[in-house]
Amino acid sequence: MTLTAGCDVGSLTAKAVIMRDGRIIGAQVVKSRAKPEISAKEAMAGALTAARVALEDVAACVGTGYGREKIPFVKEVVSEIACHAKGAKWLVSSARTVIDIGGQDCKAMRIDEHGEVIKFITNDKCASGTGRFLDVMARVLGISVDELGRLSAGAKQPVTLASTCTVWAQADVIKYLNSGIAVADIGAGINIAMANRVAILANSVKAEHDVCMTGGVAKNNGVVQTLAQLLGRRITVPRKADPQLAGAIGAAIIAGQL
Amino acid sequence: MRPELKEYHYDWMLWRILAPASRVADGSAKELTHMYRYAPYFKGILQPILQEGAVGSTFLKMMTRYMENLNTAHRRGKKIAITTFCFSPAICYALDVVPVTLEVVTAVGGLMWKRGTFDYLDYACEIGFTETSCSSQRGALGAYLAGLGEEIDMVLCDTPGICDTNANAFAFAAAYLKKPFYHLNYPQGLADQRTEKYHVDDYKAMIRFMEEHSGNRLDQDRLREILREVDRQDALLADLEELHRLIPAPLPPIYNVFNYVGRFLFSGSPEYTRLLEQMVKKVRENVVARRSGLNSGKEKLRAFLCYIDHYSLNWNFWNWMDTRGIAHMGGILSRGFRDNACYTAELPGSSYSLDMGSLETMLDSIAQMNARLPMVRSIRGPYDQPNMWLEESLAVAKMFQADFMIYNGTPGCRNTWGMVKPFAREIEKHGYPVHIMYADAFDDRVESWAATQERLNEFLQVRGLL
Amino acid sequence: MFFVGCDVGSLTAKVVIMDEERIVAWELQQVGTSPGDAAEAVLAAALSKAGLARNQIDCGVGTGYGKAWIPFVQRTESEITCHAKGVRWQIPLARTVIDIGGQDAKAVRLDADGKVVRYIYNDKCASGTGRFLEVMAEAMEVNLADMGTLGCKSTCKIPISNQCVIFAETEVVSLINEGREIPDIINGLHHALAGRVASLARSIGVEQTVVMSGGVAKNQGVFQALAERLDLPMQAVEAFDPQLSGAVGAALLAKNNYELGITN
Amino acid sequence: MSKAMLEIFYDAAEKVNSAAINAWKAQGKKIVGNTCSYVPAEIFHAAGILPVRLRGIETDNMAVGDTYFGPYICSFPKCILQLAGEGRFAFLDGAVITPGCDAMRRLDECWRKAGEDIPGIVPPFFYYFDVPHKTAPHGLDWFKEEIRRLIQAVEQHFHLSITHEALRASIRQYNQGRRLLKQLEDLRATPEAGITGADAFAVAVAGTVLPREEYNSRLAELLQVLEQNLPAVADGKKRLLTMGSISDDMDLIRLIEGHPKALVVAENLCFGVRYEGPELEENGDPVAAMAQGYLGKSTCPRMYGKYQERLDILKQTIARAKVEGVILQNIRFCDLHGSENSLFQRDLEAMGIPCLKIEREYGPLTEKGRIKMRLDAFLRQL
Ligand SMILES: Nc1ncnc2c1ncn2[C@@H]1O[C@H](COP(=O)(O)OP(=O)(O)O)[C@@H](O)[C@H]1O
Ligand SMILES: Nc1ncnc2c1ncn2[C@@H]1O[C@H](COP(=O)(O)OP(=O)(O)O)[C@@H](O)[C@H]1O
Ligand code: SF4
Ligand code: SF4
Ligand code: SF4
Repeated sequence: MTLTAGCDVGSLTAKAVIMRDGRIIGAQVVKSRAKPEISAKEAMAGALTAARVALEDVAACVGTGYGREKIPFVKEVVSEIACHAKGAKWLVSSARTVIDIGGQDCKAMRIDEHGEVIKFITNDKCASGTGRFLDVMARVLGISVDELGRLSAGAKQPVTLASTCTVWAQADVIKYLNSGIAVADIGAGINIAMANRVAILANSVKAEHDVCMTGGVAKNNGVVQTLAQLLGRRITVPRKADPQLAGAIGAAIIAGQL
Repeated sequence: MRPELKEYHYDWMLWRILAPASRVADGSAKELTHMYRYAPYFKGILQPILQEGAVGSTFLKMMTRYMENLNTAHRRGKKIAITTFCFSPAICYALDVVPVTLEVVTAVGGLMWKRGTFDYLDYACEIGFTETSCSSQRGALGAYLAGLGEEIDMVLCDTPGICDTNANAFAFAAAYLKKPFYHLNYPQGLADQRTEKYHVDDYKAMIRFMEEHSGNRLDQDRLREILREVDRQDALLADLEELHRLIPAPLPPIYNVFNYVGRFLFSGSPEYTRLLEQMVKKVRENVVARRSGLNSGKEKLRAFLCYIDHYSLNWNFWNWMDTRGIAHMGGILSRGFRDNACYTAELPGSSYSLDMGSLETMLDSIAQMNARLPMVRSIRGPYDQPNMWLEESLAVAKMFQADFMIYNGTPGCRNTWGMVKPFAREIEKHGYPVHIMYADAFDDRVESWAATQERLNEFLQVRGLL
Repeated sequence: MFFVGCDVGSLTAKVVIMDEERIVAWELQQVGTSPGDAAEAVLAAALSKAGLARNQIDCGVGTGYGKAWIPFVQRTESEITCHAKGVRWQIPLARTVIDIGGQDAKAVRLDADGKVVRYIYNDKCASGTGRFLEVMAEAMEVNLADMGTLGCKSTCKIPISNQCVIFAETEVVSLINEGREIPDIINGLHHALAGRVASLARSIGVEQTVVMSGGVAKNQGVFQALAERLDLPMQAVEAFDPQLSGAVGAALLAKNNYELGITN
Repeated sequence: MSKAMLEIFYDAAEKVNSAAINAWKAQGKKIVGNTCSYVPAEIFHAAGILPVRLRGIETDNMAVGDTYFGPYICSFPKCILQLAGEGRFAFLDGAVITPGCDAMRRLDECWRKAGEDIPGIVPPFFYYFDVPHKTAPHGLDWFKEEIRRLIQAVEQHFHLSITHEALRASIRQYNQGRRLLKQLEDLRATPEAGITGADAFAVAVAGTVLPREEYNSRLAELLQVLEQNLPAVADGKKRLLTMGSISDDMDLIRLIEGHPKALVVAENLCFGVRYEGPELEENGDPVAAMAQGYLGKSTCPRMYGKYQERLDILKQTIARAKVEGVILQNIRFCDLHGSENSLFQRDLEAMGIPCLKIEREYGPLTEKGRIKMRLDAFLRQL
């Protein structure tokens, strides 16, 4: 009956998960603040409340994400690549390839049957293959990231976007918008540009077998579908829990193995 | 790469589109409509080509022949070499090796499909070839690296010492595909004796390499025959260039594409001579009628492209020029520095001549020809040295009475991006407004055409050109 | 006689109403998703400030990203021309104009008569623009308008080298996490931005007098850092908000046009 | 081994104006900088001139570098130009530029152009030294001639003469250093490793700056201490090798070794072992010896078509130093190393040696968090 916790402080959101016997009993996603310790505390407080337990009851907590060094209550910190792999494995047990797209980076990894990473790659060029890209674009379109994901379905003639710089792509979007092109076509173009960048990464680790997608962008159906087309593989989006929680879940699982 | 694309060979697809296109050139209107339906995106470029009448039809047939040659090479027992532009393929024809000039083949793909060569560009990155490399090789190379083309038997390039990213593409391909590799190397000199000896030594070693890997021997008579053809082509090119100086310029902008493709795929082959003859004929007609080569009919400005002379994503760039009454005065890359070319008079010591006397003189000439292809010379060394980028751009621009210059390249081009800022500054001092395009001539995902066009328009407006 | 200049940028829409001699009213607002609406809104506000009716405007010129959607102008002009014109109106000796707006940075060189001789935009990426500062302000949870003063408090500048705006943000976040002082980080950002813009200006040659315009000109920290990087004194537009330079230039061009007979 | 022993190496490796450079100048002697490991240091040594490899460290902005170079260019030559433009290379009496790669080759004209705008930043002896991309006989001949010309140019400019005798003596001096560094490499290959990667790299980089005699004697002392009592630095850590684009960056190695399980036991960098290269022939024609020795080393991807040779060298190093993982780094826009790194990754991973590829900017180390994240995951993988 041990309780373990994972806390993933990302660039955009902080996530905390409480697990008991391999089940999630509480979770929380909050927006990241300028100070990671505050984000971590907020997320953890929310998760604890949801689980109706106290921090003292938690046997071990593992931290991950960009802010991991600053989380006050963790026993150990682990790289988010390892955590996402473990989390994805728990979410989709057959997963052998994991694509995680978060706020400011995108990772593709191949994992073994224990959820250990065999090969991975992350984008290190520019933000244009990351969740930030979508956030910026959604803002320009005046819609939420949720809606952006749904736009692809209604598109007739998706536009082509300059995709090497987020800020320049933004200029393109404004131009299209102003010239009266349907929002759905622009939205689909955005999702395609994003999927294109991600496909390069996924293909470089040679996406294999069951591909699973985690991180906030997994909730964007337009990106997921386009990516699936580009890769020529079905992509499973976890249903067992919010895919954005994958890192925190992995951390909680690793906490249980300490 | 999208899985469905893996079902098709790159060069086979090009062939399958070019073949019917070249047939409809002489066909009925109905056939043409049908063809457009079959290749909707190709229409954008096919239309302007067909509009050129006999020239366009010859061009399409020539391209089809090339693709047929390539696609059937192995069946006919021939070897295939990938090569680079700014390398004269005449030597390949002399040795009966089929050349695949990556940059040209990339450009053709870019013009033909809606997504250009994007998938192949990306594929190259997927297997670890750097994304920052020059897209002109990366496009078609992606296909060959993916095994989606005829198998390559050898790799030849002539860019070490000129352009790293280009040479690197070929070295990478050779190592990746485990194929024999030869490179011509250009040290810092241009035309002094020591340099010329180096070029000839290197060239001869390349011929030995080609002989070894093709199983063919260089036949002196065949070489002479091919060089005679080259000689005819050079004379025709010199004519065209001379005529192009007239105001209004009588050459249609698209001739620039015909030439680019011709020189780097067909140098020394009779088809290209025929094409050039037809081009000269048409241009002379224009001269007699005092007609501008522009579709819009009225020449307002003359642009010189101080680098790559084509933007090969659909027809937009040419169209943009045409509709604004801008005559395309060619680029530095369309020059060959043969002794009869008009601009060489302005540039002492820049030219070479063809001497078909003996094998020795032929090899000398052909090595010199190769060492004078524009990228191999103009852009090789410091731009401010004699007979290099600055001087030659100025001389050619003056000769053709250009009003302004445009730099068009690819972000992959370390070679020119390393010096284009001081270069532009210097050119401006000589009174030519210069516009530096940040776009990629082979990949509009770097900068969309809409954005590129807006910048071009702004340039014309702000600099008071229109 | 009244003339209107309207500059619809990536971020803000600006309108300036002038009579033959001076600015009679101006307005600046955020651009939402519709540049046309934004233009209408600023015009309406400025008209009411000036107590004028719409039909009293004799001629208008539009500029900026959204220029094509401004309903009430007869002509549009490039921002380069407008900024140069606007700046020269106040500082006739200006030979170099450096404009940093929301989406791009440009350097413009003028001849003695105010004609544009050369110009250059920021290349490759948005890292040398106002957007860079906005993103950073958001990440640090400070007010954009306070950045200038905050940065000037610092004497130490932390090098921020990332090219990509979004990645530079990560860098800033990790600097905060390391416990570095906010003013020092801001100072570092100002210098990073200034360094990038300085190299733009220098690559087309900088001539005195150098004037800064655009929204970022209001940021004292960037202004000083730029002067330092260029190693030259710089002048600020004072007669009007520097963010309005483009609109002022457009209004002046409208007047020219009117005189040339291009009217409503 | 005491910290004090390493101090001189660190000082030389981490400062543009190092104590050694200042001391040399104080004696009124000349210094000539070079930009690539293909420039024979012996020539300058024989002339009584201190050859130093130019660095781009300590920059905090690129206002000068970006003025002349375009946007899509490696940050290393930009940083060098930046320092030059800021007058930080005032100690140079000369500089030798090579066509190491296109970006480096352009440093020649960009530096000259910057000199037109900012007076006094181009050293009086400013020389372009051509290095062919071929080791074939005609390439070697060309290079020999280039060496002869360089010697002549130095003699003329500095009014001195460089005898073959002096060259041979310099070759011996440099060879001694090469042997000593090799010894250090051998120590690092032992199970104890004996020295951290950062310390060893400081020693290697210092070799590109310190006067040779001093370097040799300090290095000999260091080796003696180490050999007497080899510290067990390795201590259960994972043994790593770093290689790829230009790197003289101690911070990167420190960042790697900041991980409790990581130790860098070997490198293949052109500020490290690649700079030193193989020993030169000590007898006979010194020009031929230098040509053969410098051009013959094909450990840089600028020598096209020699990937297999480089792979073989790498495999030997990996086997000797018992390397468990390889960190392949490249500077953005360095296509040569960037794409060759991918070939290495393919071939090494096929042999069961995991690789981590990193792309970064030269200059102050940034994105530490991003690199650390990947490093953590990589080490877990080992
Ligand atoms: N409901 C949603 N629909 C589509 N996309 C979403 C949704 N929620 C979040 N996202 C995307 O997820 C990204 C944040 O992902 P996350 O994994 O939380 O990043 P990080 O871990 O770096 O903070 C956002 O940039 C956004 O684009
Ligand atoms: N009060 C202020 N203080 C400092 N900087 C400001 C202020 N207001 C705006 N800015 C800066 O100006 C930029 C917008 O400039 P502007 O010239 O309006 O751009 P655009 O014309 O593209 O809309 C913002 O990105 C911001 O960085
Ligand atoms: S465009 Fe530039 S990079 Fe590409 S091959 Fe030519 S010189 Fe090289
Ligand atoms: S990497 Fe190669 S070319 Fe570049 S400096 Fe080193 S040795 Fe020279
Ligand atoms: S890192 Fe690469 S691109 Fe940069 S200077 Fe060295 S060899 Fe050239």
